[in-house]
Amino acid sequence: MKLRKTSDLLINTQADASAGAMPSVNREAGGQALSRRTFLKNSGLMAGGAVLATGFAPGMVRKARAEEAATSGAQKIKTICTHCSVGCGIIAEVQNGVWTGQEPAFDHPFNHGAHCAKGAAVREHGHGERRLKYPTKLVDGKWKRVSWDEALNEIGDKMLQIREQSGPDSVYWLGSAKHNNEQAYLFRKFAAFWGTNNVDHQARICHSTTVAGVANTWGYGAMTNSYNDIHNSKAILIIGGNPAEAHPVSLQHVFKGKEQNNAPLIVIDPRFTRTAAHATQFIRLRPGTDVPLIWGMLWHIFENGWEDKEFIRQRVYGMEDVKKEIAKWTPDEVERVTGVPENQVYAAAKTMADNRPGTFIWCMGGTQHTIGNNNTRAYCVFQLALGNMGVSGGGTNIFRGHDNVQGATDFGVLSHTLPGYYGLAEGSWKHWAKVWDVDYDWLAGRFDPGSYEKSGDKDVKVMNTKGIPVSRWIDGVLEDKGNVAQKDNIRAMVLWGHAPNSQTRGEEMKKAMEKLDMMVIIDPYPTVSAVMHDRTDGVYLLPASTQFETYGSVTASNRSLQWRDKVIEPLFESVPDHTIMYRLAKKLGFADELFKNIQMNGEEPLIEDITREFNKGMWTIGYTGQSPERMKLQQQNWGTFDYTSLLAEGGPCDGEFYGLPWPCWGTAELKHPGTPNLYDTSKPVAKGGLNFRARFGVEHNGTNLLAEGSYPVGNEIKNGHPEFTADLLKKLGWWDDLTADEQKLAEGKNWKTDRSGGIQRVAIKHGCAPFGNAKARAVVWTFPDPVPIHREPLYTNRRDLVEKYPTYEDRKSFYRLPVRYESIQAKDYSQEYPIILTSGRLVEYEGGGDETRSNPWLAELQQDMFVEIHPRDANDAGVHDGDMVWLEGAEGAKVKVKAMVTRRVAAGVAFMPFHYGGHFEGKDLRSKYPEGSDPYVLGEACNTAMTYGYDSVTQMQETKCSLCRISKA
Amino acid sequence: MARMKFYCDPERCIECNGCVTACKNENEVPWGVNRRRVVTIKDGEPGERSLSVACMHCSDAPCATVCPVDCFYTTADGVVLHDKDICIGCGYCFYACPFGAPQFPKDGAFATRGKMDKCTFCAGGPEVDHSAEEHRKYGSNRLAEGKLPLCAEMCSTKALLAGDADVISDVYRKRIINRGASVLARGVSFQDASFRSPRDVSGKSSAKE
Amino acid sequence: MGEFIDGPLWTFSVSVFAIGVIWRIIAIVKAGVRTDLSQPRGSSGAGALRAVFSRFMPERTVTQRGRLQLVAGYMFHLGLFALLIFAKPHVDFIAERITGFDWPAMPHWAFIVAAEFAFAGIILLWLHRLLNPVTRMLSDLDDHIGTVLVFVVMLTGCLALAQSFEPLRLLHLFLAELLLIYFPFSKLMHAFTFVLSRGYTGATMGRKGVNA
Amino acid sequence: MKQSTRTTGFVGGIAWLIGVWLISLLVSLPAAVAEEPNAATKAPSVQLMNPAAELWRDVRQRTAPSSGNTQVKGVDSGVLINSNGDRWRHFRMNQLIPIGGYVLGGALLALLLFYMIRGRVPVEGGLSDRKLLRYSNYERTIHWFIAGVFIFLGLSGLILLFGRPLLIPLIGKEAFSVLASASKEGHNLMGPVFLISLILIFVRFVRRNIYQKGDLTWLLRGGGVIGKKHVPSNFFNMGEKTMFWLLVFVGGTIIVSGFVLVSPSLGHPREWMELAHVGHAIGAVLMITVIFGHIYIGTVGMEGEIEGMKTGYCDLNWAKEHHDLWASQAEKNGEALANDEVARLRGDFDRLPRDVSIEEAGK
Repeated sequence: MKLRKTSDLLINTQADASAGAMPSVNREAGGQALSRRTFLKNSGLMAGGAVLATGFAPGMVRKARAEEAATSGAQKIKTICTHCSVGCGIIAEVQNGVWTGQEPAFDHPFNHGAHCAKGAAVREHGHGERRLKYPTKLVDGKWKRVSWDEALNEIGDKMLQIREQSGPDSVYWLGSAKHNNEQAYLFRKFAAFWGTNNVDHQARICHSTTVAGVANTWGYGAMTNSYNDIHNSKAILIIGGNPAEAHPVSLQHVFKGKEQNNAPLIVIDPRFTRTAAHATQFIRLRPGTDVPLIWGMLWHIFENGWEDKEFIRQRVYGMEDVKKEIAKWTPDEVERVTGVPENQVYAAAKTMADNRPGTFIWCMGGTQHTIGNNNTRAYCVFQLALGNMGVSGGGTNIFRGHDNVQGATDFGVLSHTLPGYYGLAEGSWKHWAKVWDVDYDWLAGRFDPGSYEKSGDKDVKVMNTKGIPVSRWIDGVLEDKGNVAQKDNIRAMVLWGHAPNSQTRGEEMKKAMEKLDMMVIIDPYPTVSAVMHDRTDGVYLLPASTQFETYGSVTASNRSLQWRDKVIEPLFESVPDHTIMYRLAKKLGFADELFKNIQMNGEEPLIEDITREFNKGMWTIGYTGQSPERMKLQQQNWGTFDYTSLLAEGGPCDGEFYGLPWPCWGTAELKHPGTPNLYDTSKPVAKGGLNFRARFGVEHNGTNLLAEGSYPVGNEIKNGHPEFTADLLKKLGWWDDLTADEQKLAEGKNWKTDRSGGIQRVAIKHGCAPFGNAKARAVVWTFPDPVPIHREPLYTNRRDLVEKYPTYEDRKSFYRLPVRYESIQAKDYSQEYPIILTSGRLVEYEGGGDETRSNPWLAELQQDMFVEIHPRDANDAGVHDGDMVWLEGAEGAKVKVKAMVTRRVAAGVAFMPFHYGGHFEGKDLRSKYPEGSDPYVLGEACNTAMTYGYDSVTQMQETKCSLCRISKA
Repeated sequence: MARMKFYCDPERCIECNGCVTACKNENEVPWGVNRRRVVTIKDGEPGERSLSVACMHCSDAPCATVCPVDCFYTTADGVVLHDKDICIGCGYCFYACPFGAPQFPKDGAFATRGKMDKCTFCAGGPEVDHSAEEHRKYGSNRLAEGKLPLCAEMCSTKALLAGDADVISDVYRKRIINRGASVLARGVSFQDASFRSPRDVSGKSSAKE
Repeated sequence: MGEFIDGPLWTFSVSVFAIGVIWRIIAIVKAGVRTDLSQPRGSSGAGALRAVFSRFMPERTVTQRGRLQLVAGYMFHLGLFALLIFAKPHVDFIAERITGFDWPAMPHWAFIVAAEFAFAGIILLWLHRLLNPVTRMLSDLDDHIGTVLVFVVMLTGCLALAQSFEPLRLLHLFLAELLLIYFPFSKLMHAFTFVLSRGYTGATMGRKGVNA
Repeated sequence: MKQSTRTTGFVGGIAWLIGVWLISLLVSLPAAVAEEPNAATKAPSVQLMNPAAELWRDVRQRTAPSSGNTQVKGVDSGVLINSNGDRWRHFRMNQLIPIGGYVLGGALLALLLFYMIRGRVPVEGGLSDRKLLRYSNYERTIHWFIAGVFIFLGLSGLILLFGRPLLIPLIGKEAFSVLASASKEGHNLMGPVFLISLILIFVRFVRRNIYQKGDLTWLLRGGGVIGKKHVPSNFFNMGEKTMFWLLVFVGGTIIVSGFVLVSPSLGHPREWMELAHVGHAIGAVLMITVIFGHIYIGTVGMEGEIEGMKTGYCDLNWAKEHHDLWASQAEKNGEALANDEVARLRGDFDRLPRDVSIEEAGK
């Protein structure tokens, strides 16, 4: 007899739930369709397996399809991973509303079905045991469930009251890189209609210095090529980045380049990262000394004349001035400052010079510094010197962080610009007022009538004044009124998808949270914002849906827009962000204006209409060609795009690049294929070619800024030219190429403001880039340091260098707030706090980690917050591997973490991951979470101990190099 | 007849643990049981390499030999499976297995060592293919759908190979040949140069190498 | 077979047990006590109560003579009741079949300890019963049947500990059911009747004002 | 008279030989594990392009468990390849099961032969009419206590060890796995009870089992095998004492190793468990063999031997033959009782004169 047993693999209810929904029936059908026997004969699959294993053959695609056909009737939904900016495709299997399976998307051009730990575990979000389940508010220290209406009413009333008393600028709108493009755009618009520029999101603290630095060097502040394009690289240099943990799937492309081109992989980092483990050369530099190291490499390059002279002549301005600076960085000085000996610097420089085109990759390690913008510009200069720009296989491949941080940045969820980097100038407001179809004066009337700053002697309108950046909101709350350049302090925070533990200065943040009148947290998870303070009321938690419970477009790091489908209906009482925006706007009384041209289904705005609306306005960076229809079509035809060039060969999307990477010029009708590699002159503009942008005028100090003899294929001007305006068209005699109605709209406008798109169309027709054709500038005369120079961090243990490389002077008011530099550097902390503290990522978690730490499959893999210490420091502190230690930051904040003694870090450096939260200075806050929504894993937030320090251009926070001391707990 | 095998390419594996969570995802493995794990050797030192390990589905499986109740069997495709209705959770397979594949969920009311659980190469168990029973006990059965184990299919860098042994070895051989070329092309790497001289980050010591 | 043991037989045995026990107790109570006409020197109720509990404490002479029985006796009884009432599977079973609510079960280690004690206890007592001439003589078939039943129930219980083999569980259940059926008609009733007997002697003593 | 002692000596001797051999096996194992240098920790000064080559050398050579770090928590989860597992498998499959089987079977066979040659050893002087009190009630209780537990553990253990080759062919996998599961659980639960019983036994009998000078000659005479001369011995003779100490020490080993095996939740490494299993198995086989001999002598092997444990009283002549130091002493003290008296004390009414009443017998 066959005995009935009760053996059971599943012991947790969550598993049971999904087991119940296991598609046994349908899979049975699949099973019959292809039994093990037939399967074994099917050598095709074997080949499939092999191809899958290699992952680099188009045959796989058909294979995968065949399999899908063979298997279950489970509904298959194509969506995009919500974790990092690689934008991996996901195929979700859904059975009567339950997310029951996840299949690899073998035909997706970015990941070929591959996933990291996070991507392979996204299905768990479809069950979300630890989600925030219903609106909750804090009533004398207890969490109380409330209805959506009650919550929104109370919140709205409070906001309006604050608006009465202190003006709109006292409510801070903190957006998110987790919103899809439509929601991000809507959020920025929302803030504008509320009447404030106090709106910002994580881009500020992740790549703002990149955007500023890079955009000011050659026009656009984004990754110039693509992950896939790394296949063509002959050399790969990664500095201040650990893609093996932060963007694991990107390593698939790096390895392809490395293996098939014998491309050397150089990793420059203070820490021997998992990426470095696979490098052919690893250079360990002292944190915060990127500029000296890059200059050191360039010193050798110029010394040996390895630079690309022709390229520099044609397309670079100001390299001479930079050379003067570089000349100061002799090998000895470089070693003195960075700690890297000459032979290593030389080897790296030679490798990059010998193997061109080489790509240059950087991440937070380069950006999150007080001189972040200097670092990023130095990187650009390096690539310019080698002529690696505008070529496939070269470029500056800046890996963004969150899945849609690129999109959110492009849509200006930032305190210093409107969507599309239009800035805050009056003209920009007028442009957008037209796009939004609202009266400019009404819009202006929404803002505080006063003025916070003067340019020259005349007052600047508030709506044209940069708002407070997210990195500084705590100061916006804590600084005394007198020092804050706005009517009143920040009194209410709306944290709409933001993890506070990703920000420095934990103790101050706690104070700030406690000083606020009201905190509104809109997120799928309670986040650390719900627990780290000791408030007893005035805190609202509103459950937002995840991106799997809504749909829309998302922009990957390589500027590709992908369409995400809705996998499941919102869980529990959660509501999609754009719906929440509508309901809140209604309460605040500007819903009609906000959604004027957007169709409403009940309370949910139609995503596609939002897309179409920004298509009408985003001319600067070419977000105008990506209509919902085009994106959806591409989503249905992932398989037709080439794995390396991203070009669709044949199929419905023939000739388009995957995701229509912006700039996708003109209107959707123009059918521009998108621009896979920026500034690539080897293609006509109409086919995705480009040149450097003429953004900084035509000449500076009498030197010509326009390109000389370099232009994209088919450019009829055959030389540099300024950006296109109506007048320029007339001068060139191309005005009549415009249609009559185009001319009506284009009159007096330029390529950025012509809502007909005519100017762009005509420019492209004549092979010209609408934004002109100029040189990149190695000298950014508008920045504090026109030529990137080294400045010691505020908290440095190299006092001997402070005098020669001092930081900036303090500033009275910058982004509405005073900023301290030298006054901090003046004091010597290095005796009390001898160890350099830096931070970074783990592969299992992401960002603040509330989502990933609530996912059991991931949480099980990283259960303790830790600090990496070099054996030498460990022994000095009498600490053994696995001990608990107190790590005290230079500003006195302490965190209690587990010690991991390893040579991964150099002696004198300690490293902590920043994903943990839920413990505060040794206190476990689990009990403070709302019932059943505490993440599986809690830990000290590394940023609690991180210190003051902000970039001189963007207010980027300094998280990569501070000081600390470590003692046994 | 095909012999299913796993192979992990240490030059590609970056310990992203994608295979681990993929397995959890596909087979609903509870907390504490890990059919697959990634082991990193020389962690944080030059030559650091990671390998993803699970049941290797040995041709002559030690677990099967030592099992006191003889609950193991090898399928036609060379996958080593076991019958949880027979297993008594004695743990002998765990002693014998070189790869530490067998796992023991804390099972039953006493949370004692329950019935053994291990990688099935996503081939389910003795029950009827795709029966709810099979899924409950052994997780999914992708092989019967003509799919390969999800861990390999989802490997972020295509380091983990799964499939017919012959095909797998071909794939890997191709890669090795290519890398051989790289070695000739480049010779020695400087990966551990930064480790060679005991220089702390103050960078004062200037030992030229 | 399994269905029968799990279903009808279970119901039957439980009812036999319940009815039997109640009937036995009623019978004893109905037998009544001889009316005592003498002048009460103390409260009989208090005496009864005192006796019921004070008798848990063994008398000195007993502690000296039968150390083995004493220790083993306590090990067995305490262990058995711990297992009966606080073993997780029992808690679940009772909650599911009878009460409908459950209560905190003891942790695994506690269960093991209890089981060890119970086993050591019952084996020692049984051997003592067999080997000691006096107890051997005093024991009748009923005693042996009772002991054996309890022992095999415990044994099969521990054999089924893996909780993954239905036949073992059924065997345990089946024997338990036999025990239940046998219970009311055997000396096992002492589990209930000790209260009455002690109460009776206690009452008479109490009435006589003897504090013992 | 000598025969008895000779048999015990004979069995004990065999047991010793096997013991020594098995124990040598046991010690060789950890040594083998210990001496290996951990190749995985050697970091080369210059990295060749394919460091994995070296990695594979580490792993393939199977010299030592090449251990690393992993995010997965669990016993030995950091160990990439555990080569001891293979060594353990070899021990269990190629040494323990076959050799163990031969040893146990052989022992039974040996006893059978011995019986056929010697037959039941009678009390030469014939049973006397007087008895000596040999074991108190308590002593007999704990003896049968440990005996019962030992037999249960032995059986369940043997089922797990030999069930696959011997029982599966007979009753099939399903049925056997039920039996095996039961054996496993029972074995685990009864183990500690064995500890209790062993302690009781030890405390009670240790004094009488301390070796004394008589024993040496007993040993030299091989328990009376050599020469016809009668070997004097006390309450316990050399053979019995040896068995006692075997029980204490080997039993102790079995208990300790058993504890390691039964508590995997404490998370000790596989090596421990493998070694523990080796010790447990060897100890068990050894002990069972010895007990075979013990049981043989007690039951069929020798007349009058079992009386002491059954009734508590042994025949005076038997005592004189086998334990005369003790017996003659006891006789001198006038502890010898008439059979009727004994019967009366034990309450065997059938062996009593009519007039003795139960009340008296109860005393």
